[in-house]
Amino acid sequence: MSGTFTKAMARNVFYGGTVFFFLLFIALTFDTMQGLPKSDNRAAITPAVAAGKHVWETRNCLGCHTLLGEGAYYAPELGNVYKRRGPEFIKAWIQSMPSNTPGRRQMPQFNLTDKELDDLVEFLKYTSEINTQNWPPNIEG
Amino acid sequence: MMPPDPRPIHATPARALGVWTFLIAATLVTWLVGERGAHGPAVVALMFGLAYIKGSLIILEFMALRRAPLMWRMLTLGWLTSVCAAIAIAYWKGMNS
Amino acid sequence: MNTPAYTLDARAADATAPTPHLPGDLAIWIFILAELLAFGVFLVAYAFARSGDVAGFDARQLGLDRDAGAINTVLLLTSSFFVVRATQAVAAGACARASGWLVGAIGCGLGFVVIKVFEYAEKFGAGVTLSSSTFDMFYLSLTFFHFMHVLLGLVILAALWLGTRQRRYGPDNMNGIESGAAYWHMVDLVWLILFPLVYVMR
Amino acid sequence: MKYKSQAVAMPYFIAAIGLFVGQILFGLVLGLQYVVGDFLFPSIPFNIARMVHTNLLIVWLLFGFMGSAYYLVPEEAETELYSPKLALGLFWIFLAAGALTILGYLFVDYNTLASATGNDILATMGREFLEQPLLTKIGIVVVALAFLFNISMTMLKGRKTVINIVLLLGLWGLAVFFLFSFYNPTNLVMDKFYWWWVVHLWVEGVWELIMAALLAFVLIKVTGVDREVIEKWLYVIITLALVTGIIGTGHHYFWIGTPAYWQWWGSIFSALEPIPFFAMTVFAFNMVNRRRREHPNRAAVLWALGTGVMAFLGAGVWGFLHTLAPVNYYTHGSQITAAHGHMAFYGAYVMVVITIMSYAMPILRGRQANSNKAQVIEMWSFWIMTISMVFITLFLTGAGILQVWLQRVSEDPMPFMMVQDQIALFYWMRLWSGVGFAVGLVLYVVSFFIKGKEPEAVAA
Repeated sequence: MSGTFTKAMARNVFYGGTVFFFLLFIALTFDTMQGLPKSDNRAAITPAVAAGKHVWETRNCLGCHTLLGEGAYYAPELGNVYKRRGPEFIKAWIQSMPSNTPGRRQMPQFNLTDKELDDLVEFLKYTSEINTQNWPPNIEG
Repeated sequence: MMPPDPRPIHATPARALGVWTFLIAATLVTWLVGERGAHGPAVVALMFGLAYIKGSLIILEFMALRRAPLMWRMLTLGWLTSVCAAIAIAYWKGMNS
Repeated sequence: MNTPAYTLDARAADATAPTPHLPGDLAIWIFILAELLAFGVFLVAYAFARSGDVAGFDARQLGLDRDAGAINTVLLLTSSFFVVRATQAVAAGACARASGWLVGAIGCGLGFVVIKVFEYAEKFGAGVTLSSSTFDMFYLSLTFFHFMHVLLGLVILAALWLGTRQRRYGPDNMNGIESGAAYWHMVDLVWLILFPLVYVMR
Repeated sequence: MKYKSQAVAMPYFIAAIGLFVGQILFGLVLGLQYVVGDFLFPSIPFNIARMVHTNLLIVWLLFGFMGSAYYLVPEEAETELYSPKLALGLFWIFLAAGALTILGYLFVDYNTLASATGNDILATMGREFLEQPLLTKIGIVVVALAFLFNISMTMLKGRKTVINIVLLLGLWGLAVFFLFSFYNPTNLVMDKFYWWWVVHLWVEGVWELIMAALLAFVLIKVTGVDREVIEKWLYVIITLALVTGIIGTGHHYFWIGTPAYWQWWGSIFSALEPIPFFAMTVFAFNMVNRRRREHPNRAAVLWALGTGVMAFLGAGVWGFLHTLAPVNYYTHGSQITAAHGHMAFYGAYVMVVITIMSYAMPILRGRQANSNKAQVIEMWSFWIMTISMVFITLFLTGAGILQVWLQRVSEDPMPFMMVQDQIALFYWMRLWSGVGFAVGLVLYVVSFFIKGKEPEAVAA
């Protein structure tokens, strides 16, 4: 091919292009941070929600479930479980685990206290009210 | 004898000036369309016809791809053609819905 | 034979039939193609999003300032023209003249930036954001993405200007200025589609 | 081996392969748990096994990257490693930390592990791929910084080739973006938003720099093509990767509480993400076709070409499959994601690390290439692992399509677990493909123990 192709230009384009698109990404991030209060349901964050998130994390729930579609795909989506099942069902479910049905997928017994259960439910309630652009498509998650 | 000059030929100053004059005139037409709030398929066809010609001039004359290998003219003019065509299809779709 | 190293006469060049040659560096051209592709997809996405809500888009479009848009088109075209003249000057071995043309080009580019900043200030004041409507999302995204390219283009033009001041380019060293010029023309090319599409088409 | 200190790469490679074997074992456990739900319960519940599976992957790839850097940077810089002792010390620290972490996962209740390791002071655990205890995370940062210091000093005192610069940029980026793993706000949306700054900007950002640099290095070595040519294309490819990949992060911001415009930005830019992978494939084949010599290590060439193809398929094609927002609306968080994740990680990162190990290990063991017999075994392992991975991906894709259909698209959506029963057949086939992969991996390990005469180099 007739034409010029220099390493110096390729390098300049790499650095220029990378810095350019990273700055663009920062700009979009900045806008997102400005807009988040409208969609992320932060008004609903209470100490109980914070404690609930801690329970969620320290039991590694994401190792089986998805939350807003992220996590493992072994067990149901929980971002909308509050709306699907309601608080009492969730607590009863967690307490009754494992089912010990032979051959079925098993959820461990985490021995959560009543307060921990309440906090976790509060966290799931807060999560279910985040504006996720109508995801998931239906209540089954 | 010297080998033929491998460099592309940028348009002459006079030619570049001619191209610029046309580009500005075409822009004024587009602006007038907007000013009068003109709309409809004929107006849009005229406007994008002009945009297509303007784009081609930028590519061939200003970017000086007139004498570049065919592949590069195909890539750039192909881009212009597909974008304008897609816009036309979308406009047509919008009219019929 | 006493042919000048670099001729500006198209007909003379036809006679000697120069080998086809891509002006500028392959690296910048690949980058330009990638940018054109991204813009192309974005512009077409706008067109099809509009076709789903013509009335909504047309209503929001009325709020745009077409005069400023047209002036900006003229500024970019003129700036591109100046860059062509600068390239020609370098090809003729006149670096000093080239830097003059580049100052003009940068001036026009800065004019674009100033007008755009006023336009944005007005829009932000009116509550236009990326989330206020689909049209606003596209209007801001497309023009801001383009705006950032103008800024990058200006940085490149400034580097070219510095290069001409230092007489780094010449008839035998066109790669830098041709590459930078091609990038600036790309910014112009995109605007030529963006302006009628977003500001005028209804 | 041109420089004595390159030898420090060897333990890193051995550890990487060992952990790789562990990763696949746990993969098999997981695959079985998908169909025999109570397998190993309650001693190793699914979430623990998965954590071990993914964390082992990350750790062994990091071992692979570090080993590659210790091998490659001195040779490129044409100087001995700044401090081989530091490199060896870090190896044992990292191995011990990694092993302790994995053992902690397996033998200590996760909640107990969390409170014992300072998670109550700074909560960072319990997030996908970032499950490591705080102490481990700090350890990773310390090891990474000391490692970066070591190789940066090596490069600074020697030749600064493009490959070295790009590799170091990638490795520094890896360390810098890992710092976001310490940021875990209660606000779930912010948590997820910056979580992707680690995960996405790693695998679709800075890791691509590492991958491209490693591939370019091996291509220079095995093809004899002019360094100048390869380095120019290296720049072009990583430019394309970052131009598309950085804004491409947006394809994770569709449904997690972020503004709607990400659906457009994310779709448009990530739709272009296959381009750099395609360019990399074309590049690899082009360079091998233009080779100026026949390198006796044919297995390494095979792995290099395979990396190009499989990265394009896994990251490029399977990524594109579900990256557009209207499609992702239905596929998000389904087995489609799992299909893409498996092939992309294998094709891009597993294979590039094996490529460089395949090239460097014989040299570290004092020969240009392994015996013909060993290479044939290694190439068999290439085909078995790669084809198995293709099948794993296809079966997961099948499972995903059915899952999406029954659970999300259908007029009368079925509950999650009921759908899982419906697609069990696909999980069984995925499990058998996984067994195939494990066989390939065993062959790969075996190939290291096959003796024989070193093949002669042939001029092309």
